[in-house]
Amino acid sequence: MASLAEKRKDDAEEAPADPQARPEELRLLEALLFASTEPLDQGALAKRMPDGVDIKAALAQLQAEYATRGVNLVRIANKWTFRTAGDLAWLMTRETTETRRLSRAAIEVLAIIAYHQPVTRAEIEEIRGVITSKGTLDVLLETGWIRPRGRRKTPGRPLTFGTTEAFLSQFSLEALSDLPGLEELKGTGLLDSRLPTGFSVPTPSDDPALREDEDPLEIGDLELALAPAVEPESDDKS
Amino acid sequence: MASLAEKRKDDAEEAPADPQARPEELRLLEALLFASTEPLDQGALAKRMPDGVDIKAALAQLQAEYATRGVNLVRIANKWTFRTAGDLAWLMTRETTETRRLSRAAIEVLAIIAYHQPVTRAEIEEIRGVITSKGTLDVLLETGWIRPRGRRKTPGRPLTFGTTEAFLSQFSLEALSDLPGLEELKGTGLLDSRLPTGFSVPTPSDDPALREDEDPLEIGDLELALAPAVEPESDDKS
Amino acid sequence: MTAEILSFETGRPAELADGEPALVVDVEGYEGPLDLLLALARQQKVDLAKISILALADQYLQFIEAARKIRLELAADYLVMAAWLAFLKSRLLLPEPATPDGPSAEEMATALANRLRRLEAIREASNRLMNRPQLQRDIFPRGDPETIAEIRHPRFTATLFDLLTAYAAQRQQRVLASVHLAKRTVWSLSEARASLERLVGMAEDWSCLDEYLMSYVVDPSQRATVFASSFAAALELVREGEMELNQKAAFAPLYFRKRPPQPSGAMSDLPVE
Repeated sequence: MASLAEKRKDDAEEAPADPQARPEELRLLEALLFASTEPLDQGALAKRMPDGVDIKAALAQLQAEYATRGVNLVRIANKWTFRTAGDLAWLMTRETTETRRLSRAAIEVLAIIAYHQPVTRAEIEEIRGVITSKGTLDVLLETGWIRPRGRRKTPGRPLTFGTTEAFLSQFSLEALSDLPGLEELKGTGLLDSRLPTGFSVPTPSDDPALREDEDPLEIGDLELALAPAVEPESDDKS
Repeated sequence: MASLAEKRKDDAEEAPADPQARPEELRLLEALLFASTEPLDQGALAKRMPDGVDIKAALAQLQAEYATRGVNLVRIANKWTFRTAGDLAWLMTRETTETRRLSRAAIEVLAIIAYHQPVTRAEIEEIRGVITSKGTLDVLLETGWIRPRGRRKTPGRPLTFGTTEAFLSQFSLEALSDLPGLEELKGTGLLDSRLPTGFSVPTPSDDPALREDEDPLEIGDLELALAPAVEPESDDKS
Repeated sequence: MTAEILSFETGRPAELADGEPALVVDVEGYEGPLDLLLALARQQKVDLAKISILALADQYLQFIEAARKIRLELAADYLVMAAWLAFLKSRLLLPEPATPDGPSAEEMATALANRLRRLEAIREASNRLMNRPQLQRDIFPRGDPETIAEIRHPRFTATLFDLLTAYAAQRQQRVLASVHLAKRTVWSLSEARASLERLVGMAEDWSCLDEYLMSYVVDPSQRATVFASSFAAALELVREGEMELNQKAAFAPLYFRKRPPQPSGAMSDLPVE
């Protein structure tokens, strides 16, 4: 630590610029957002910042400053974080640690959950015309991109699924409304209730507030949804 | 990939500045250094960067650019990494207060120190009939309610302990003499009224003046007393 | 379950050819009858909205027939769809009944077309989703985040009551503890016996037991236990013939003496009872 502090002094000497030239709140925000492992919302930032700072304005300024850089300030689900610029993917590929390869089935199920949420397993199967294997849902639950969010108030009280903040983060979506092609899909009426198949969810929402036709999860539901597949061999996978 | 390009265009539109205004190599370096899980040396950076880039010059420029920011580009053992500015270290700490109950042992020792001060550890043990763990005294010292006040003029010159002003304020005592005496303790039923005749409760005093059998503390005594216990686990036992 | 792993030796749907192969594991086979229908529909290369369901049904039924000829095991889902399509086909070919109950054949065909469109739409959406810049694949968070150190300030709680209770309890406990220790010095039978044997060795003539006991016992609080143990031990010694006991009346002092050496023949007159 001592050597770091020394180092900093050296740096300061090397750098001719005056640290005071830049608004302190931008420095503070930068430091907080750089250091954090998790995206931070305005409230969390405000708590750490001196009183009287216009966080919103400072964030906007910071975002503009970094827009041209190799590192951008992005907003995900109303939380702020630094990410490498999207156009530099070619440079960063070597950083890639083995990314999860989802099966086609899993990708489809994920997309259906994203665009139709809250959605039950039966509804997913209705769209795909095929039974969803337990394994597919398990894999998706394991990614942390989907979550059981409630129970539909229909006979059998099936679990409803929705996406998480990690989903938004994974696909660089500021909000669910940024889902690609969502407007077109809505335009075709394919997400609309006019379909004879009886879909009643015109706009997907990951609002944690339950819909009118949803009941809250019960104790143990999470364990249920996340329970390993029936076959004991599959327990150790991944 | 097509959508990636789109994404970048979107970003560019959002940002008023022209991305070309800044040398591309600075963006690349930024992204690489930001995403790397460890500091990178010039060689590692050169391997990832396009040919013909003067890495050294680019790093110097980047370092100067970031010198005034909340995040600095620093060199540690010839490797480069981003670090939050040293003067913002205070920002990187979160102070939390947690309410902790004192263990029974700690309260007992505290009570004995309060009534019998100045008292040595051996005397405390004599009264309690059990060994006092170092952790118990450490916790009490941490509360700020007790302090080492001198050394007893006996072989081994053991530390004597007494209570502090913080102790009085914690227990809403105007003075230490407000601690109830034998008769009061009996009156409240805390002490059995049938105790043997020889039984007495001292009249406590926290007069900072040293007793005749006390020597003043020596330099280093405070550090000694406040040194962390060897076994942190032993704090809460008994 | 079986539907997902079912594999057909047929051409792959055209739409998949330019998909993201890296992310598609299950490119072989179809994911159920709707998937198969969609693939067949894509071969018609027309807008799904304008597709001929009749032609599609034919294609599907031919496909199923071909699969059956080569004795491919078909999941029930596929056969159900085949039956339904055969039914739909017959409805589409026959003139509509005057008063239809339930949906008309046209409505059923439209519903099927819509389902196919919806499946296709969600597939396109999922492709676009997967092509978005992904975290840890295209864009990256800070690789070496700095931890925010948490400085904990403990706030200790204790009340004066706690303090006084603790003090009183332990001071009292210590006093009671010494009583406790005294109580534990109960004479065991063997201890008492050993002491009595020592005493008896000195007492050639009748002696008052109490005197001996009291001269032995320092602490008055031990009197009862010493007395009880000694008495029991004395009885034992009498039984063994080591000692004699004598008491004039109930609650009168007990006298004892070492049993005088007996003539060998006089054993019988000893026990009074």
